[in-house]
Amino acid sequence: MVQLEGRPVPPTTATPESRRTERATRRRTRLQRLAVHGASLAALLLGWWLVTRTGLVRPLYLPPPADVWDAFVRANTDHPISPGSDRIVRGEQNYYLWEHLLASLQRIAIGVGGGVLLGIPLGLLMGTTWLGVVLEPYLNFLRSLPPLAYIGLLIVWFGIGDTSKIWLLFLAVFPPVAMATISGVRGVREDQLNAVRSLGASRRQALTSVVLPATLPEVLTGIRVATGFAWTTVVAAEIANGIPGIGGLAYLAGEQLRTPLVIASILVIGLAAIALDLGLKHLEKSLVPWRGKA
Amino acid sequence: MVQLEGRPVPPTTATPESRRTERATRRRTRLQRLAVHGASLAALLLGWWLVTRTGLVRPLYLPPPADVWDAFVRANTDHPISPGSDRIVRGEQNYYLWEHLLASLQRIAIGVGGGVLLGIPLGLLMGTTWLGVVLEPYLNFLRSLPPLAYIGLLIVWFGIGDTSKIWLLFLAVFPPVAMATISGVRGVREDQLNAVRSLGASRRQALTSVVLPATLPEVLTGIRVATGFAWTTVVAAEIANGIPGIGGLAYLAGEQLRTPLVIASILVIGLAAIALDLGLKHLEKSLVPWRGKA
Amino acid sequence: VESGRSSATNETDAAQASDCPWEADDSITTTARIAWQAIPNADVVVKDLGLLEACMPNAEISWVQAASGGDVVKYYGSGDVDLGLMGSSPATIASSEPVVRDVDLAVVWIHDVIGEAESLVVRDPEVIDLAGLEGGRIGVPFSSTAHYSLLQALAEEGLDPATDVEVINLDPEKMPGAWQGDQIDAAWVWDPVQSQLLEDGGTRILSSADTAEAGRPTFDVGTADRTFVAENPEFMAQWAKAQDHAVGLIQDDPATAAESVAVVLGIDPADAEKQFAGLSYLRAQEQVDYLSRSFPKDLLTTAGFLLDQGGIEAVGTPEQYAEHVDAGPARSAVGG
Amino acid sequence: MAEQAPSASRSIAFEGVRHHFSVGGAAVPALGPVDFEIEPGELVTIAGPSGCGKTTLLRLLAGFLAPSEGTVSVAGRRVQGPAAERGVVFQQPTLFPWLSVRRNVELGPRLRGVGSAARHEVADQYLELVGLADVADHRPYELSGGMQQRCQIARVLANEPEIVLMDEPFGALDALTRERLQDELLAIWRATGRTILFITHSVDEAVFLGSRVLVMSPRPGRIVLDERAVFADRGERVPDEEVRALPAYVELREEVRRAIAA
Amino acid sequence: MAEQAPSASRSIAFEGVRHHFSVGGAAVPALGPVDFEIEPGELVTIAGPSGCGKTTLLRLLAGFLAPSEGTVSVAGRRVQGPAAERGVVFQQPTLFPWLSVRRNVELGPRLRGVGSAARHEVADQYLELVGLADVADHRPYELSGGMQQRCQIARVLANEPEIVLMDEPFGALDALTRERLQDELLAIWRATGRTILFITHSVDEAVFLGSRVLVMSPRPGRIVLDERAVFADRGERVPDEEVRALPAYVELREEVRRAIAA
Ligand SMILES: Nc1ncnc2c1ncn2[C@@H]1O[C@H](COP(=O)(O)OP(=O)(O)OP(=O)(O)O)[C@@H](O)[C@H]1O
Ligand SMILES: Nc1ncnc2c1ncn2[C@@H]1O[C@H](COP(=O)(O)OP(=O)(O)OP(=O)(O)O)[C@@H](O)[C@H]1O
Ligand SMILES: [Mg+2]
Ligand SMILES: [Mg+2]
Repeated sequence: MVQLEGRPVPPTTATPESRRTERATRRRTRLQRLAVHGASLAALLLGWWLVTRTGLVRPLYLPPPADVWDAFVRANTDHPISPGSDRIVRGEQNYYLWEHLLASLQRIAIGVGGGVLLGIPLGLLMGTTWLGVVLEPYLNFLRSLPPLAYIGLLIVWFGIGDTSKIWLLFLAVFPPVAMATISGVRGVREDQLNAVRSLGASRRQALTSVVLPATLPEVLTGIRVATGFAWTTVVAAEIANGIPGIGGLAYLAGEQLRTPLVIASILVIGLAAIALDLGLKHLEKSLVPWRGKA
Repeated sequence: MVQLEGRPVPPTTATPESRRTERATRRRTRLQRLAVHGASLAALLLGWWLVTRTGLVRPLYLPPPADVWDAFVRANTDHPISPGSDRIVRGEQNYYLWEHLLASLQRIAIGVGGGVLLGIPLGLLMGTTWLGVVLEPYLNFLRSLPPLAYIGLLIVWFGIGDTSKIWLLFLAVFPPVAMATISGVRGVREDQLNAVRSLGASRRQALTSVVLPATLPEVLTGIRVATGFAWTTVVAAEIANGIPGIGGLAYLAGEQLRTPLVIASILVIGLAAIALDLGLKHLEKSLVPWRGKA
Repeated sequence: VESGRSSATNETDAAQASDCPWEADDSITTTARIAWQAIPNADVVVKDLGLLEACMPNAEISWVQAASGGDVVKYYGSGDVDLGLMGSSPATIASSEPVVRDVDLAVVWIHDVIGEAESLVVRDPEVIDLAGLEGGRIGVPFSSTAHYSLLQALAEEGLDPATDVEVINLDPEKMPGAWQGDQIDAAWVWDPVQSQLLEDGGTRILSSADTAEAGRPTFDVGTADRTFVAENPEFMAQWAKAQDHAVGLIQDDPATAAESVAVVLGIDPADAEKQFAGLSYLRAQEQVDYLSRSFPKDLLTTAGFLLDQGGIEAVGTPEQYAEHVDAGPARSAVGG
Repeated sequence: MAEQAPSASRSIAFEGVRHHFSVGGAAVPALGPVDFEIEPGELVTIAGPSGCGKTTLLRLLAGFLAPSEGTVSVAGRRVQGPAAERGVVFQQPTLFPWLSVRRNVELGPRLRGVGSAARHEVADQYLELVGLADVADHRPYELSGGMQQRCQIARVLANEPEIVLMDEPFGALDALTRERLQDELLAIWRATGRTILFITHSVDEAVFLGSRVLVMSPRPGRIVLDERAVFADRGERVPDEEVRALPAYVELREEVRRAIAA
Repeated sequence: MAEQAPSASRSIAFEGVRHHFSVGGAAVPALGPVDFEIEPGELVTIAGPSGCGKTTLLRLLAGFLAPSEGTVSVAGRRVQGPAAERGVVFQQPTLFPWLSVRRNVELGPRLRGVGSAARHEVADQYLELVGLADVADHRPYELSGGMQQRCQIARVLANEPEIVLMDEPFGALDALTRERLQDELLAIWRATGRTILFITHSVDEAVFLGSRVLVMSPRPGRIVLDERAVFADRGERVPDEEVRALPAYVELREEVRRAIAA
């Protein structure tokens, strides 16, 4: 958080006592933070419960928390097909919810990984060479294409297995990463480039030793945004033959008008995304300690 | 383009002759650029034509350019329902293609406009106050939600008209804009904030007179990414009752396996997106002349 | 750009389109919102010819396009439509727990009984029956009438969809690609994909006509909000009359009807006319018979299937399903 | 500029101030302990070896940093953060690239809601003072290093803060410009009675300008010399060369030099 | 550091060089016309009023800017861009915040593929020279202004360029540190025979360090004084104070001062 006002937090002091109090302060801050999150979450849950309780929204669209919880539990356990029936099925669509999640996570990991691995070098190249002039319209074209419109082609080329889904996620991820990289490159301070060139850096060395690190903050933001995109795309990717897969499950449940399961899947998607993003944010913090300072 | 090597372009000179040559140079550069684009486009079209001509890809998946052109022309004219029939229909689904495009553009304009208008202040607030701590998980949650999974809810709340579609586009746009703003805020140089605070700026003044302009480059990139994202969402938004609408048209055509029309729609979407992005890029250039310099 | 433009390209055409085949009723001032889907049946003919607008010049009618029956149920729930077309599966879901708590519909019309329009097409010419597909992979759009028919056929054959064959969820428009890439061995699907697969060397070994014969028919039905029906009997009568007229047109003058379908679906009239053959259409009298006798039972059997699929929580009583069928409007169109 | 009487309450106090920076988890002492007071209206110059903590001291007073130990107070109240009363000229020019030179200088008055005509006048006055009138419409990154420094000075002075904190403000200026600005600063100081804290690495400048000279020891910086100097207080009629030739001046300069070298 | 004989071919030539910046569409003349040559092994100091075009001249030679008119050449070849042969100490410290101080200094050798042990040794040597050995593991933004400037100097010297371009390198240093670094620079120059271009706003520094002193006019900068100075060439045995007391020294200093004031 940027400090607009008030005094900044005092930095580490040398004496052991003050260091101890500092650690205590940090722990207190963390606790406060947790309390704030807990309170806001509780408020939200209460609001949800009230809204459904008072009948403001019909359960077809927003079922009460209890129903969603039931759907969540059912989806994670072996359970009878209907109350009283002795036919026991496993989770939903023969997979537990966490297995669906895992399957999607795998796809996202590969898609995002590929997108980042291509997006950064491509962005660097496009930001620093004439390739940018040639490729920019195509990149813009690509990043505006609705996945629903071209998933058919992907299926023709890559089949209905995981490959086409991963490609779709990849195609969702790599343009924003490339864009962020290009934008970061344009923000690199000219004199930093001049400095490294005067030290004898070749084109490539200037790229890796200055442009890349200087661009890192924006690239990391780009990766975070792109990972968010990947999550939003996972349903589209898993509409066709997407079981196991949390997006496929959400889609099927939606088709069957089983709103509690849809909401449970969405919540799981959202929570997984939050966890993933926390990790990325952490990475950002440790990789770019100089932000705002130089 | 960042200059990694070679000598920079000479700046304006005072003498009228040299100014004239400079203008000539600039015109030449623009012509060169056009030539490059033209050449790459021609190469692409040729490749497309060859691929379809040699039968590498079936017309069902990738029809030859001529078919797509026919579909495009048909979609923009009054034409008989079938050769020889005397029933004349207007464009596709009773609207010309450009009308479909216009309808989608309207939705995108409102959705993106709203997303930007909310995303920037929210990002500023989240980047500078404790609100960020409270809201960040919800923002991350929101930006990971698959539109296909919640469009149902939007329809319930906002009806099946344009409102729910605009909301969907809005919800797609505003998280990346807010994210970019937050990231930009974290990159604001501390001393610039210190400087303005020492000049007597209030919290709010510091926000508008330093944080906002310093964040502008990243925000503008965020807007560009988000607008691209809005385009990818337009089909999902227009699946339900999306006529007129270029995304709705692409979807319906896909359902009927009318690939030439699908491709024509996609091309129109892509070209419109490129044009929009060019505009945004232009805006960026004129709004942030100091990038890379300070 | 305003939405909801009619098929007429200009004013004169509009005038031409607005001839009511019987005496128009200016007394009806109902506001009706109708959800339609791109399926070749009388509903789109009514829409294209503007029959409702012509016969009830003072009623306010708006057409809302939906991509699936599930969409239509949601539209009902949000109070956005009064009438709508859906498959028999969503109609059953809408009449069963838990969704029945949120919407209150009645099936008032059978737009079509699905026959060869939805059928099982297999790649391997050697395969001549379902048993031959054992160990193979069958694509079908889940939660659709085709899905229902496929699972019924499998059960009939004694094949367990969980172990003996692999049934995967696949949108029709993605099937040709999967088919060409050797990704599926068979697909239960409708047009235009069905024709495409047949063209690509597939053979039809089963169709919904067969499952219907075996007592598991599938339909596209017209539904209406029950309150709306109760409050607007005259409108419903005119509506049913228009539907009946369009059915007559399909049966007696398929070329004209096909043109309307072609306009709405954006396809070739010849293709549209071919598609009529895969569906059977019922005149008003047949509607009355069917709706009041066997249709509630069909809903019940469908419900049993949906329970297995997890689509509903419990199968309702026969009375409950009968309550959600209303032959009234059809009856008022008989002989009209 | 408005004449402001030195308010007796504006005295500055450092009490037992220490500051540590945390570098890679370890605490690096940078300043202190430091104890001193500055009376309103003093022009205090601070000198000391590079890296001794001069900037840190100034940033503590500006409110950019909170001391690890002790308190920094102005007018008896603890410094809680930056404020308009304490204007800061940064060691590295910190201008706003999205504003023209003129609008950078006008920023303080604008934030206070001064009307555009009055703002324009103030800006013109100070741009003239620092010799940037002809580049008023340039952007800061189109200025040379010395010009950026001067722009910063104009910006702070145009805001008329009661306390002016200057971190090597004339560091990048040629001798001539520097002398002119020294004279202008003294004139402003004499006319308005502002409190000025002036960091410099030039011993001569410290002695010539200061009404009081502080010298700091190498890191962690402590005050090792604290002397009144009378040369700044002289009337304007005494020419600079004569001042520099005074035996007392030469002696103080030597004393300061020795203190730094120690 | 490796002893490199001055190569006769490394002479620098400015021929009819002018430079204009474009500000808001209008062309602002910043430099020229400028014509001069620098022989290999010279230590040229450049002085001139703030904003006169010193930095512009240096950036043209560094290859960061292309002249609007005329040519800048080194060893007979037009300067086409930055190169390792021309090391640059920037007026505003330009360090890489993602590298530690040590790794900033090691960067040049690392880019040339020097092994890590050798790199380490070179870095140690130059960090010691500029007095930053104890903050080698800090990040640049954790240094004071003067320390950043010294780090930059170490980085350039560690790369052993044949031509060293320095833009007010000692501007933010206290007198003591400055004098020490002046001596070190002279020692390095004498030992290696590098060509050095040294911008300073201190007349004394210009005269004391330069084997040749250039003075530039106000914007657009032209060369108004070009004098050989012998004081840098003196043996190391002559103490600095004595040099400064030489009549020839005092005279040149006055001459330079007058040229700047003109
Ligand atoms: N942000 C920081 N993080 C860690 N250490 C710091 C930081 N800022 C300064 N220091 C350390 O604190 C010490 C004092 O720094 P300061 O900037 O106050 O010096 P200074 O007296 O202003 O020097 P100079 O004359 O070179 O500007 C330095 O040794 C420096 O290494
Ligand atoms: N990027 C730029 N755009 C426009 N004008 C510029 C730019 N850089 C410098 N100038 C102008 O060119 C002139 C010379 O600038 P330069 O930086 O060379 O001066 P300098 O002699 O180094 O001054 P100083 O001693 O203050 O650093 C200045 O008047 C400045 O206004
Ligand atoms: Mg300092
Ligand atoms: Mg300069």
